[in-house]
Amino acid sequence: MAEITYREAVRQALREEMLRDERVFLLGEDIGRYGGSYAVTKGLLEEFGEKRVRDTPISETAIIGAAAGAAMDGLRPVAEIMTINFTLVAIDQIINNVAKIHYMFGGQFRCPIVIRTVGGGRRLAATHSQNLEVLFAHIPGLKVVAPATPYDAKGLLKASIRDEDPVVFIEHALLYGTRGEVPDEEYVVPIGVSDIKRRGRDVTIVAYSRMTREALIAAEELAKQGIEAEVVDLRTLRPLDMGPVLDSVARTNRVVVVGEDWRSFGIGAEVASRIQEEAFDDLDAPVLRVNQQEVPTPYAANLERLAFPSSQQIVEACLEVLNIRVGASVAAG
Amino acid sequence: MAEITYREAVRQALREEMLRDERVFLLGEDIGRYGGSYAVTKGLLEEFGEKRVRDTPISETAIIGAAAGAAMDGLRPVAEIMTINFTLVAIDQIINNVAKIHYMFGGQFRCPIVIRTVGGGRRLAATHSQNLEVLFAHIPGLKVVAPATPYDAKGLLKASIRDEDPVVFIEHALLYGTRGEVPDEEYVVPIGVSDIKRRGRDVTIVAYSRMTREALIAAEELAKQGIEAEVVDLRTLRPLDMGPVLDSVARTNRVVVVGEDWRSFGIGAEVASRIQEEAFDDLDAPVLRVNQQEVPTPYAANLERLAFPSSQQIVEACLEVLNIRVGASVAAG
Amino acid sequence: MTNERQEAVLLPHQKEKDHLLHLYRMMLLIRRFEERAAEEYTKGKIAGFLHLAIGEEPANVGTMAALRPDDDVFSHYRSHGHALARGMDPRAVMAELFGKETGVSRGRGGSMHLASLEHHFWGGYAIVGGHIPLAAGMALAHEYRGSDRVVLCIFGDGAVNTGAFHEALNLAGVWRLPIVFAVSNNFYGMGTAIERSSAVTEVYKRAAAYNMPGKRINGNDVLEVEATVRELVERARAGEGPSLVEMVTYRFRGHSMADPELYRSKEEVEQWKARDPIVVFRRRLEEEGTADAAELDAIVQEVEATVEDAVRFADESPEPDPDALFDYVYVNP
Amino acid sequence: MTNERQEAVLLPHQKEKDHLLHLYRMMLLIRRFEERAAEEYTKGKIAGFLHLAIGEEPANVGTMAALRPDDDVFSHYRSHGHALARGMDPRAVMAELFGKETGVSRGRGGSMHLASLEHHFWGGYAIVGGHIPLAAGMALAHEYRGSDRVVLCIFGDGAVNTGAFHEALNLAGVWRLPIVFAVSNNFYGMGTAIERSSAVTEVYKRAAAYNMPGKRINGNDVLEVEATVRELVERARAGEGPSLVEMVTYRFRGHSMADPELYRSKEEVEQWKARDPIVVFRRRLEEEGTADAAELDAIVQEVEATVEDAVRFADESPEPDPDALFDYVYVNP
Ligand SMILES: Cc1ncc(C[n+]2csc(CCOP(=O)(O)OP(=O)(O)O)c2C)c(N)n1
Ligand SMILES: Cc1ncc(C[n+]2csc(CCOP(=O)(O)OP(=O)(O)O)c2C)c(N)n1
Ligand SMILES: [Mg+2]
Ligand SMILES: [Mg+2]
Repeated sequence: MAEITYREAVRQALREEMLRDERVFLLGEDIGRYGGSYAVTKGLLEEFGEKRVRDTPISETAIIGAAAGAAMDGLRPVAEIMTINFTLVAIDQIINNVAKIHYMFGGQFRCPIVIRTVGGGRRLAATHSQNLEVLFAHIPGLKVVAPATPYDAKGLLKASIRDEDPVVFIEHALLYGTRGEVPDEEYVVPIGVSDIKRRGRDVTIVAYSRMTREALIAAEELAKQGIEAEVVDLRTLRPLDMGPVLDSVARTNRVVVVGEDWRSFGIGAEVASRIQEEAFDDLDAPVLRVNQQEVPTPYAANLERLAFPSSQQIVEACLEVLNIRVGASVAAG
Repeated sequence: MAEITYREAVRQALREEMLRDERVFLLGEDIGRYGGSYAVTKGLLEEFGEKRVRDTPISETAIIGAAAGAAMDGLRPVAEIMTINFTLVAIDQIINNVAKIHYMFGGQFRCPIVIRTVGGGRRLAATHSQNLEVLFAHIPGLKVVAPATPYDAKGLLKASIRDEDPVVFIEHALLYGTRGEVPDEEYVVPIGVSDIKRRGRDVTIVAYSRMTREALIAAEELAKQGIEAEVVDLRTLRPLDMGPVLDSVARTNRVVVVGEDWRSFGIGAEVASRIQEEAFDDLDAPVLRVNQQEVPTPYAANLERLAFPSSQQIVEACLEVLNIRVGASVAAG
Repeated sequence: MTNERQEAVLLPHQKEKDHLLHLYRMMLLIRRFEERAAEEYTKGKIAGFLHLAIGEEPANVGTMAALRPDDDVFSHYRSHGHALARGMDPRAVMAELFGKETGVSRGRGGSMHLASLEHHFWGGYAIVGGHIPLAAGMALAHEYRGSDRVVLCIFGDGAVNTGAFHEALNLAGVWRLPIVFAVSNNFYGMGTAIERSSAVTEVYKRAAAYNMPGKRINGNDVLEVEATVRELVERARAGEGPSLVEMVTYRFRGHSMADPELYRSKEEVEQWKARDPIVVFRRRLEEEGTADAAELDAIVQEVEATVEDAVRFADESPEPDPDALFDYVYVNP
Repeated sequence: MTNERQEAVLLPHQKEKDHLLHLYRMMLLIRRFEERAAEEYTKGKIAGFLHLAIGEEPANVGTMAALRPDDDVFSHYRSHGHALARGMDPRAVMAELFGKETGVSRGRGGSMHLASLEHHFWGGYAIVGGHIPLAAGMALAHEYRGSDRVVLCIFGDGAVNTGAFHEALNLAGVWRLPIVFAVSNNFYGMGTAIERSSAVTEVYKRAAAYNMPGKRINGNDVLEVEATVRELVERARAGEGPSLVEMVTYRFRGHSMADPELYRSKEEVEQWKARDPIVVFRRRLEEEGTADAAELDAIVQEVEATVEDAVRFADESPEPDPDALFDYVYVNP
């Protein structure tokens, strides 16, 4: 076990898979000479050379299309789209080609690419701070992964690179510097398995990516008030593994779903809907959601703080589903 | 009152607004010489000339961007994107420019464009049959409209063209030939107001666009079994008007949400979440959803039939929320 | 870099009878196949979009004749001719149009999505320009592996105005990829004449912007097409990089079965039909004494029988198994 | 159509002292403003991305000097210089960088989103290439109204490889719109050298693909920039259509404040710094006897005071009102 950053975990996964499989190569903007805009690919050009670490023009449509075409012929491209905001100029390739190539031709071809991209961000204003994961989670044919910890990031990226289906792998700008334990030996984390990050009997908090961390912070806050929150990390958004969520709800009967995306038509909407569909009788209160306010992200520090969800808001939502007026506290039970 | 087709209703709205306001013009692929791929704009080139009915290259990004730039300077462009599938090559313009231009610059500019596009389709296979409305409904800064009847199509399009905010106006390929009453005198239908299309006391069916018609057919079916379904047509997806839905649920206590889009992370997820959040105690059963199966649309006739939602599936879902085994029937009350 | 209009010289084997008759047979097969497909469409056996290339057979056949079996083809939605000329079984191609399990894409794709792994025919694609980046990506795979396979990417004059075209050609240009871009310039994108959609109406001139040779040839002369494409393909195989060839041709039929053809005059169409490339080629074969009327008529009969057999096969073939609806969405669901 | 490298001839007013000193003052203002902004960034007063144009001041100032007040400017995220040269108040520009309500975009946009309706400065845009279609659209509005306003659209060498660039230039070319595309070619897009990203490294050559004149000029000679841009702007105003000008320049600082600059040598940077265009211009003014050292030093002092005042103003200005978080999302919520 070593404690490494989320950034390092992603780099290790890339490096190990490139060493394991000649067919794996990277392409994207400034992943080579520049060293990666978030320094994730730093050193890989030096180690693997220009053939396998390919700087591209500012042409996201060509990056995704080229990765997909190479994958159809058997390679294992890992395309980096610098931030999720820029996937929008390539989303036709992702939705109309990548997600459909296997189905549309009756299973003749495969498109096993990984699209690495980055959500979140701070003080970057409206076009550079988005969390657009739901745009991909809605699409049959895609798998969508959004890890919260270095352990999951490394294990899930290795699984994604080995997967026969296309995977949109969403990292988080504010998680790169966070640290966590990662085994020294080889491991993978399977796609499509949610994970309970904290046990608790009073309320269930469902989250993913950076919000899992906020949820854990909120849980510690609640613990001080004698409330034990269970934190379920979805890890994969498509396919969505509701099992651990439903088990948890069966025990806690109260749920808060947290996302850094906009609430309306966001990831949490599907999670909440599934819970009420599949655990209707378990619920003692409506499923509440905590999300970004529905504004294009403002640059001004004070407005941005108000726009993004906080652990405090998670705490308050938990107290609300528990019917506890903020301030008051309960003997858990 | 005259009975006209949905296609004619859209054309009338365009024509009347072009006559009313010199600043209104149309641009898009094959809307002029060709006569419109769905013949919606037929005759408008002849009446208004090439200045106001502009055929464009196959450049959706330029179409949306150009419309937005013209709108910033005070014009009222109505851009046609031939089908919603092709909005994907222009979605960066829609999400990163159109939706944010007013906010990002502190309210200095406005971007009052209407993006007319078309959902649905039959036997067109994976890339030409999509219902991608949720990709737009998720975005603050956009308004999203999806009318089901000629009356609503005309009234809402006129309101959209007059609106100071950008509107994504989603028509439906299979509705163009459908007929309905439209007043002879001038009228508009306000954006953001859901509409009860059928009264009923036993179960609420929430739908929009073509699914509203299927819901009404299902309601007639149910009536034969003594079940009175209320059909609420959302008409606008953003901003979402939950009022009529919640009122209805307060009376029926049972809801089915219908969409032609994929179920996971679709429009219905938000509607179901809002219902359980805001009418938790009114619900006697979980909110159920009826949607397209989660596959890229297959071309084969039999598979495609299985993939799309039908009035029969809506009937079954209603019986399920009413806890009625299919086949059996109830005396309503 | 040569950018002039240039006549190709006949290659030795292009003087051989067998080869010449093969080209004639293929052009006839495409013509007859599409005429019958149109009939079956009006009967309702084929649905959705059906795009005929009648009049463009020499460009279809000449391009395919220039390739090695292990070279790779990416085409657009108007690709019956490319599929047949590539050697795909007319039965399986017709069955795909019928949406049957025996179709080349198992009935999932239909007319716009013909593909065959065995023939390195990577698909018809229906998003204009969307396949061009895929083709560049496969060329990248060849360069990556040191393979001497070459990719041929086919699209129309309308596609050159898409962002995908630009990004893909720049990528091919800067990475010197082994690919030939073949444009069927039939002077219209749907109903929009090239001079109304393209700032530069001679498509080959676009090549200069990507530092690759561009050539304009008579796309209605199958021998010129074969010779020029072969020269460019072998050039790419020799490591000399990408190129673009503009094949001037004309579509006799409407854009699709739905086209009212308001945008062009009967005279214009008649003038081209008067120079029907198949008739011209047959006359040439007779005049040059390559074959006599009897031999050529025999081929006509043979083709007729082949097409009738294909229609019968398609009609009698089973639809896909309804239980297979979810097959091919994912390799590993 | 001229595509050669061509020297511009000085315009009469370019020999006048006032004008020459104005240009000097503006270049100094930009230099000093950005140096101070960098300091405030390291102090944490400015956050997110900060892109400096130090070294590129002549291109910033020359382009703006060529315009009429009612002409329109669209720029990218590296636009402090354009904003200041356009006459926007340094206080309000600095306040925007600080995220204050007194900022040009009310603190909502930050450094990447400077705008001023009054100055027809339609924004800084941060999606590379994304603003080019908007600029074409505003030019379309001018043509629509018969206005003689001209649009100037500024972007970098990296932006020419985006699909948006291609679609917008083709549209401008085919519709002969009154717009000038001005490319600041500083040889790098982030860390990617132009020869590694562009098939054609002389950007002006791309113009030929859109049937418009392309010119390459010394972007570090403010007089050459002003004269050439003015010529092209007046050409557009006279109805002679769009054009593209490539301004060769160099960025002294990193791409953004985060740039480790691994991709270029210290020597290369030093060589350019040795030819600092502001120093060169000052020497020229002195040598030609336009002004003496004392006069020029007075301008240095004046600029220094202006920038200090701007920083003080920005620092003392209030943040936006928290209650205004949702303002400007919609004109009519
Ligand atoms: C991105 C996109 N926009 C629009 C369409 C609708 N469409 C289908 S074919 C076509 C015309 C294409 O013309 P061209 O490239 O010249 O090929 P041709 O049909 O003439 O063979 C259009 C506009 C589409 N399929 N995809
Ligand atoms: C679509 C998109 N892709 C990537 C980025 C990240 N990015 C920001 S600036 C930049 C480089 C742009 O270079 P250039 O156009 O030459 O302008 P310069 O920064 O040199 O002034 C990149 C890649 C972006 N903002 N948008
Ligand atoms: Mg064409
Ligand atoms: Mg640059």
